[in-house]
Amino acid sequence: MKSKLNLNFAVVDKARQHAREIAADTQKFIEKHTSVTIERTVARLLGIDGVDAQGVPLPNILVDNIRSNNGLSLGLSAYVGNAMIQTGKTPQQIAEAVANGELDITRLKMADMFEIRARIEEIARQTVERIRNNRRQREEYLGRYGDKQGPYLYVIVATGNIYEDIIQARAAANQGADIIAVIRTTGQSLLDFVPFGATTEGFGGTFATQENFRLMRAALDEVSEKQGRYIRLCNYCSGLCMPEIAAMGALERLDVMLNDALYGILFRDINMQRTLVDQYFSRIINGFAGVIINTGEDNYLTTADAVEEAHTVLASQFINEQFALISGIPEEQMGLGHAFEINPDLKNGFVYELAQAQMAREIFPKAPLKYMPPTKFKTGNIFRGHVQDALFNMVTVMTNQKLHLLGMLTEAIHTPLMSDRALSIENARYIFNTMADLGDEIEFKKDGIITTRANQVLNEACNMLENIRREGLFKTLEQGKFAGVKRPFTGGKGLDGVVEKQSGYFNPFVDMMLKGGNK
Amino acid sequence: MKSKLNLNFAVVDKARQHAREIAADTQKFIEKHTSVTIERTVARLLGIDGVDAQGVPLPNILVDNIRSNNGLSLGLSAYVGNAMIQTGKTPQQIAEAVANGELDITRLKMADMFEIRARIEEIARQTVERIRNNRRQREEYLGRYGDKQGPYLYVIVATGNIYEDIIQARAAANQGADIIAVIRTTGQSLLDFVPFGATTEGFGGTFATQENFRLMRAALDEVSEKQGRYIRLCNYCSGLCMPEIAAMGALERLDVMLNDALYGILFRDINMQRTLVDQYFSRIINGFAGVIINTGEDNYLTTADAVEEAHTVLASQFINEQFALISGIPEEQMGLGHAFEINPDLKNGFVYELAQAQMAREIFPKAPLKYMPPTKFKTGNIFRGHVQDALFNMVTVMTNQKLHLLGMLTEAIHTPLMSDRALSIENARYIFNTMADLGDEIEFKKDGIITTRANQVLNEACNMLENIRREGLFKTLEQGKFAGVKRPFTGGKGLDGVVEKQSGYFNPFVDMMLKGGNK
Amino acid sequence: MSSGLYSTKEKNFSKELDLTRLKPYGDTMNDGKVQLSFTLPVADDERAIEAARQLGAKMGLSDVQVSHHEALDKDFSFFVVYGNLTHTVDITGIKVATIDSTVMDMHGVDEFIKENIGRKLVVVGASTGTDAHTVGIDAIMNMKGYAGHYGLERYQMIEAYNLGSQVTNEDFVKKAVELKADVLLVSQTVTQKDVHVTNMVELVELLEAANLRNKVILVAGGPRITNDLAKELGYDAGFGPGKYAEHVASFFVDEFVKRKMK
Amino acid sequence: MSSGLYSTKEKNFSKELDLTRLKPYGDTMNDGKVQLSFTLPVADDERAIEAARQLGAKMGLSDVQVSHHEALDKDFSFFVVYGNLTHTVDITGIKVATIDSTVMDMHGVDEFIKENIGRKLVVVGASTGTDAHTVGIDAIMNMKGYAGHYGLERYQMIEAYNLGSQVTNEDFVKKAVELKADVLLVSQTVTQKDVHVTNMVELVELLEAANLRNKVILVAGGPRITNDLAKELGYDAGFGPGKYAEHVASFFVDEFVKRKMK
Ligand code: B12
Ligand code: B12
Ligand SMILES: Cc1ncc(COP(=O)(O)O)c(C=O)c1O
Ligand SMILES: Cc1ncc(COP(=O)(O)O)c(C=O)c1O
Repeated sequence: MKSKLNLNFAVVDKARQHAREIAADTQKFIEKHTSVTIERTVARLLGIDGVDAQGVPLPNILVDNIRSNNGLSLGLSAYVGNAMIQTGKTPQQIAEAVANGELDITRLKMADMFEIRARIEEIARQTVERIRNNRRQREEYLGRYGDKQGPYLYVIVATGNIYEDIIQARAAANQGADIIAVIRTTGQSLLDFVPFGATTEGFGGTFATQENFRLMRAALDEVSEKQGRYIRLCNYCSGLCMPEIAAMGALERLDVMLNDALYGILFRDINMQRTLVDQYFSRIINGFAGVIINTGEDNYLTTADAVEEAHTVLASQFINEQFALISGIPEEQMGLGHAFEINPDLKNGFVYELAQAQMAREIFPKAPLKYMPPTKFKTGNIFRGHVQDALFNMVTVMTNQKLHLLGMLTEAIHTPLMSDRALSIENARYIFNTMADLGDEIEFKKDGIITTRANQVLNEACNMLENIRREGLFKTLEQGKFAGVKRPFTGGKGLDGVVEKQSGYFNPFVDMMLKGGNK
Repeated sequence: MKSKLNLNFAVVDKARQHAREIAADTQKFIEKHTSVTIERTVARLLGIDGVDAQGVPLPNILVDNIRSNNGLSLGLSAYVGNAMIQTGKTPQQIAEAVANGELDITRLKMADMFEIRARIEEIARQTVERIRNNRRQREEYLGRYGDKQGPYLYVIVATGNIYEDIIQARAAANQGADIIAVIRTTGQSLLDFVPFGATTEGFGGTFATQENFRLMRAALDEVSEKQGRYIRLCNYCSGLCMPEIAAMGALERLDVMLNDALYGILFRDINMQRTLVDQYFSRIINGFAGVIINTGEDNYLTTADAVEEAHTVLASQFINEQFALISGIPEEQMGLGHAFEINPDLKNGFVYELAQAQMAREIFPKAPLKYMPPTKFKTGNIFRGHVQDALFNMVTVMTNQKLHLLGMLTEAIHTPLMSDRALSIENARYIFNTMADLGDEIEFKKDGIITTRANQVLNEACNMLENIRREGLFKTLEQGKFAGVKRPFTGGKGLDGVVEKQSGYFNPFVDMMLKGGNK
Repeated sequence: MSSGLYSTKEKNFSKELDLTRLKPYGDTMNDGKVQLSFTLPVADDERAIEAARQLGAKMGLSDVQVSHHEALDKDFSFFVVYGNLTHTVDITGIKVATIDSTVMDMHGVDEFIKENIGRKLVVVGASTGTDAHTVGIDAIMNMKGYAGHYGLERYQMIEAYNLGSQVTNEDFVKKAVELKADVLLVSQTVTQKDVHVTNMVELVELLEAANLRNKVILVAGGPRITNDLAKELGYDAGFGPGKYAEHVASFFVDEFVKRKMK
Repeated sequence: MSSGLYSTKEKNFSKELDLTRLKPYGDTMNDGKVQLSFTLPVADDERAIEAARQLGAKMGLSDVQVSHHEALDKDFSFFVVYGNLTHTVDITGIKVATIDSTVMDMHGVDEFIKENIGRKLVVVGASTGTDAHTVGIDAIMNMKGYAGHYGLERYQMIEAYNLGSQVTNEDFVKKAVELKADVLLVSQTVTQKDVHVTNMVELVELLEAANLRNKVILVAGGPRITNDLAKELGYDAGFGPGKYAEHVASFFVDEFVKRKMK
């Protein structure tokens, strides 16, 4: 695709190079560490699930047991593998035993490490195979029905009740939605455990639990088959349980997952060390499972100004791209985020958004960009809100965004009602059809507002990345360069869950998935 | 302005030439005739106004008196001028005398024609001067406040009650409307008289009376002065009283008037001979008064298909342009009509409308084009309707239409409520501002859908005009080439009001206005 | 839920649908969610907002939320309001007076006429009074019809006369007599200030005066015409949006036979 | 009005505005015009349309017109309805409990504190519970403020501590004690399933338990917070959209003096 903006691709390459170095530098730190949720993820992938009498998830019990005996730096695999050898129990039975206090796996004599690895890898391979099959099944569906050309209509359901969510999701799918995202209850990203079972009480969203994933997946598969069109399922793995939820998503064949450490740091005040360490393993899982990740740059513009801070979005996208590559995520699975958060009173606001969106499209040509709708400047005036969304829909059809998250006319009022969603789907379908080829039809004037704006934002982003490369990512976050939010290196939630690995630490899934991905 | 569509201007010239011949040919017929409303107009311009005990307008009484004695072919001026000489009365007194049966002006002995003319022209000059002053006052206002750049926001009020209309008009003006059109009650265009006084009972509109004009003009002048911005007033003179209402508009300083014989023929079943004869004098008056006329091509697409019949709109615009020129209307006063009446379900519908609007803009560069909103494809779904209007607003800002008639989200439901109008004004202002320079920024792809479509419509229009030139305008109307409506030469309403002029006929205003215009 | 504690709130499952107490649905069964918008002829201030809230409450809304308020002019303010409706409706009790003739297609109608009437029916239609809207009546009568539904002119066994628009009731009756109409079709589009009601009633009076009313089948239609309204005004039936030639034809041939007309 | 006759209908001028019987306004005083939209959890058919009409009637609308109906799913249908409201409201009777301190600007507040309190006031604010929305509390507290209104951090005579978001009520109270807060500012944005109510009440209970409630001025704010709601939940005041630092500051300095706090 030839550039409509005649962007300076030399600058693009330079920016990308900066980002590569930033990620590589941070990666050194990441690889030295593990965390409670990473180890709980390993437990889950080894087949450990369920809760005890007090409703505490077994993965937590097991990890707490190891941790309280300072064993976590060796990794859960070592202890579980060893316990299997010593007790002949399955991982699940081991976890249950620990739960009723019958067993303390850190007190068992240690078998030969080579043997332990063998035992663990044997089970690990089964899980990896199960995930590969989920991936195959998705490909099989897409093969049978074909995949949608043009933007995916992405809507959220947020009733707090999974059964109500299913009713809403089914209606949305029947109206033409392509992706259903079940957003999470407000508190969840700060929980250092994953709730269990079907849930019906959330606020502004529904708990992400494996059972809820399963229920929704089944409902959507049913609709998909009725309609002969694969409906994708999305959930969120940012927060204190990034890899655990990524694993649940992989096991229940989710297709899209929001996954961004930077988002957690900036908008949930999660400790930066913790969540960057977690992000690495979570992305390895997403990548292997064929899940499209969504990053959260769009959120920056809900607190920062869309015109002045536009370059921070692009800079962050470059960084997220590199972190994704390191985790084995191909460009085709990178739903890098940006948003139409422009002040409706700004002269030529639409023109700037158009420039911005076309720029992102040209800089990340293969990425299924996630484009977020107007939210911050929505008001209680639902009629104007519906027009704001129409403009947003226009930009997508004119610039070929891919994950098109539908705006709601009631954005400033409540989480979407069934009718709100239906009206936005209708809005988007109308615009996409009546303007189908508009993008192809038009060219941008040389040295006009659009081309100038795009190149300016690119240059600012490149400069910002250069600074970050010099200062390091952690420092940058401490200085509040993104979203105008400052976060201390040791502040925020979850730092106590980070553990330095000792020699001998192993996690069987990292290699298997990094190697086995994208085959 | 260089053509964005690279239109073939050779074809444009050819089409214009055909239209010129069509108009000239019809004009021969027109100049041989006068009509009851033309003569009543002369009466009004000579200062005759008011109604008798039964509420019959004096101009009608006078004209009926002359006509019943077969005197109309000589023109009312001759008889009134003569009566002034014989009775020493003023025209008003003469009319009153005729009304109480004291006088029959056709029975008076005839004075010398030269003297009669002199008497009449003396009064005529006073009226002409009054109209010129209205024109000067408009220019004075515009000089003081400056005129608006870009599209005029044009809204209608239609409560049926002039006092309620004023409340609505004031609110609209305060919200940013530039032109207020008071639409007429459904029946009026078929009345062969003009109602008198302030009225409060209309259906789907309010009666056009001189008093209603005066009341609304005063209200708008008040707002104009408060806001330091000249608010234009619009009304309708199509129908059986074209020149009379044009005269009222001239006397009360209306700024815009709908004026189109073809509209009357096709959509009101008014006889074609009658209304084309009337149109000539009405346009002379509009032209002299500095009134922008609006033509009714937009209506064609409410009964005919916007894609297949697009060229009929253009063909009709060419014809209206020529009729306007003959009547001394400069291009700057030609509000040629077209409309965004595209099926929302049509793929690339917006793209076609964009092509069409840009084409009209380039073919009539100086004309303040009247662009009508979606109406036919509006439904009870007010939310979608609001988006349809947003798209319409975009076309205007992208192609610089001038008289931008705002669409209403409730178009399919009721005549506009105050809030409906406010929402559309907000919609338009939002789009115009957020896309202010979008039109400048984009160019159209060579040989794309847009450029191809524009040239195709132009060619079809040119061919149609060639046929009309061959067959004559009257025949074409009989064949139902416009809006799919067939009208017989002698059918429809008002033919009995047409009279062939005899030698000696005179109407002092034609020359005075044709000469005195645009100075 | 504050961070750290290992539990989720106790579950209470979504309420059941009850057709005898049907309520609007927002995102949870029986939440009663409704959206309102309206203008109040007072200045946009705190009192106006409270007045808007109180009106919502009077309409039976709980948790009335004034989401948006905006001045339309010095003394007019516009509101967008959300609330939860407390009223319910028993939908099981609703019988809609849908016209009880089964709908036949063009061919079916022609056959029916041949078999049960044995002669062509004369149908005269118009958009009457000052109404200039013809698209509706044309949709029903013209050869080409509308939205893929042929018009009556195409029916073999129907002699259709479309008089067009702006036909005064007087002229309409005159024509009806002249053409010996079996069926009269009236289209009304403009309804502002109930002009259509006045006009439709006037026609019935004229027909009765000329005692023709029971000699013809009188049918009305238009965007705001319901069967109930038409009957109330003394017509045999009324047809609104989404109704085409076959609907009205099926009705009047059936009615013709029922009434034992000749 | 049929062509030819020389008259216009008799006049009746527009109705008078009556503030004791205020009604919505469409295009004529007292026409009562209201727009509604809602979903019914039943299939989109004639009966559903009638049910929608009846609900409109129950809400007090006359001439209920179902302008639009559309299926959202097999068993859900959406409606747009217009009607004329018969209910009225007496706006002359409405007293809004607007916070009765006159609003001073930043400078005025500082002066007021110097003169009447003579020491800096300690103000601690947060977006509490699981709420992660900070823009609101930042608008009130941060140096730069919002929409051109400086935040409390810029006030000379105020010592402002913004704890950010997701602050549990426990931590919030702990901090308040530690910092010897005179004023507590609570921001709540997420209101779904009334989570804000539960959360706001919990804080009051904790403060009472620690018997601090009457030692501090407790103020809430957020997009859905009204002064009435806040008071109902045991707060001293509540501030919603369009309220800025000077509003809340004017309130609490005034309240501080009124309450004779030291
Ligand atoms: C097209 C149109 C026009 C065209 C009409 C061209 C023509 N030759 O018909 C023009 C531009 C001339 C026009 C003019 C005016 N119009 Co007009 N117009 C419309 C418009 C955009 C579409 C109407 C239409 O064609 N619908 C399509 C047809 C197929 O639908 P339908 O009529 O409902 O018919 C269907 C059914 O109802 C049924 N049906 C209809 N008739 C009958 C009869 C029988 C016997 C049966 C069985 C069935 C049946 O069958 C049809 C197929 O299902 C509407 C707005 C809208 N989107 O609805 C405004 C609208 C109807 N017009 C309106 C008005 C006020 C006017 C004017 C009076 C405005 C003015 N003052 O200038 C003028 C004057 C008209 C007059 N004197 O009556 C208003 C009416 C408001 C009201 N409820 O009172 C509307 C709603 C616009 C508005 N919001 O203001 N109009
Ligand atoms: C920005 C935003 C976000 C940002 C927040 C970034 C940040 N650091 O704050 C991000 C993207 C992170 C976000 C996340 C979510 N959000 Co959010 N978000 C919004 C949005 C778009 C704007 C809110 C805003 O900033 N308003 C601007 C400020 C200045 O206005 P304000 O808060 O009303 O404050 C003013 C007054 O109220 C007052 N005020 C406010 N607080 C106080 C306190 C005191 C003491 C005083 C005196 C005055 C006062 O002063 C301010 C100036 O006048 C709204 C939609 C909208 N357009 O309103 C949704 C919205 C608030 N979010 C919503 C939801 C559900 C969420 C999520 C829970 C969704 C999810 N599950 O992922 C998450 C999680 C958040 C959480 N855990 O709480 C819903 C809430 C629905 C409801 N009523 O319950 C909304 C309405 C969107 C929607 N329709 O779904 N969100
Ligand atoms: C990357 C990312 N993760 C997660 C979320 C959802 O927030 P929470 O983590 O509170 O569920 C968002 C918000 O839109 C996001 O952009
Ligand atoms: C040119 C023209 N004249 C007049 C009218 C108004 O109709 P009526 O003549 O019935 O007032 C229109 C309708 O929009 C029009 O386009």
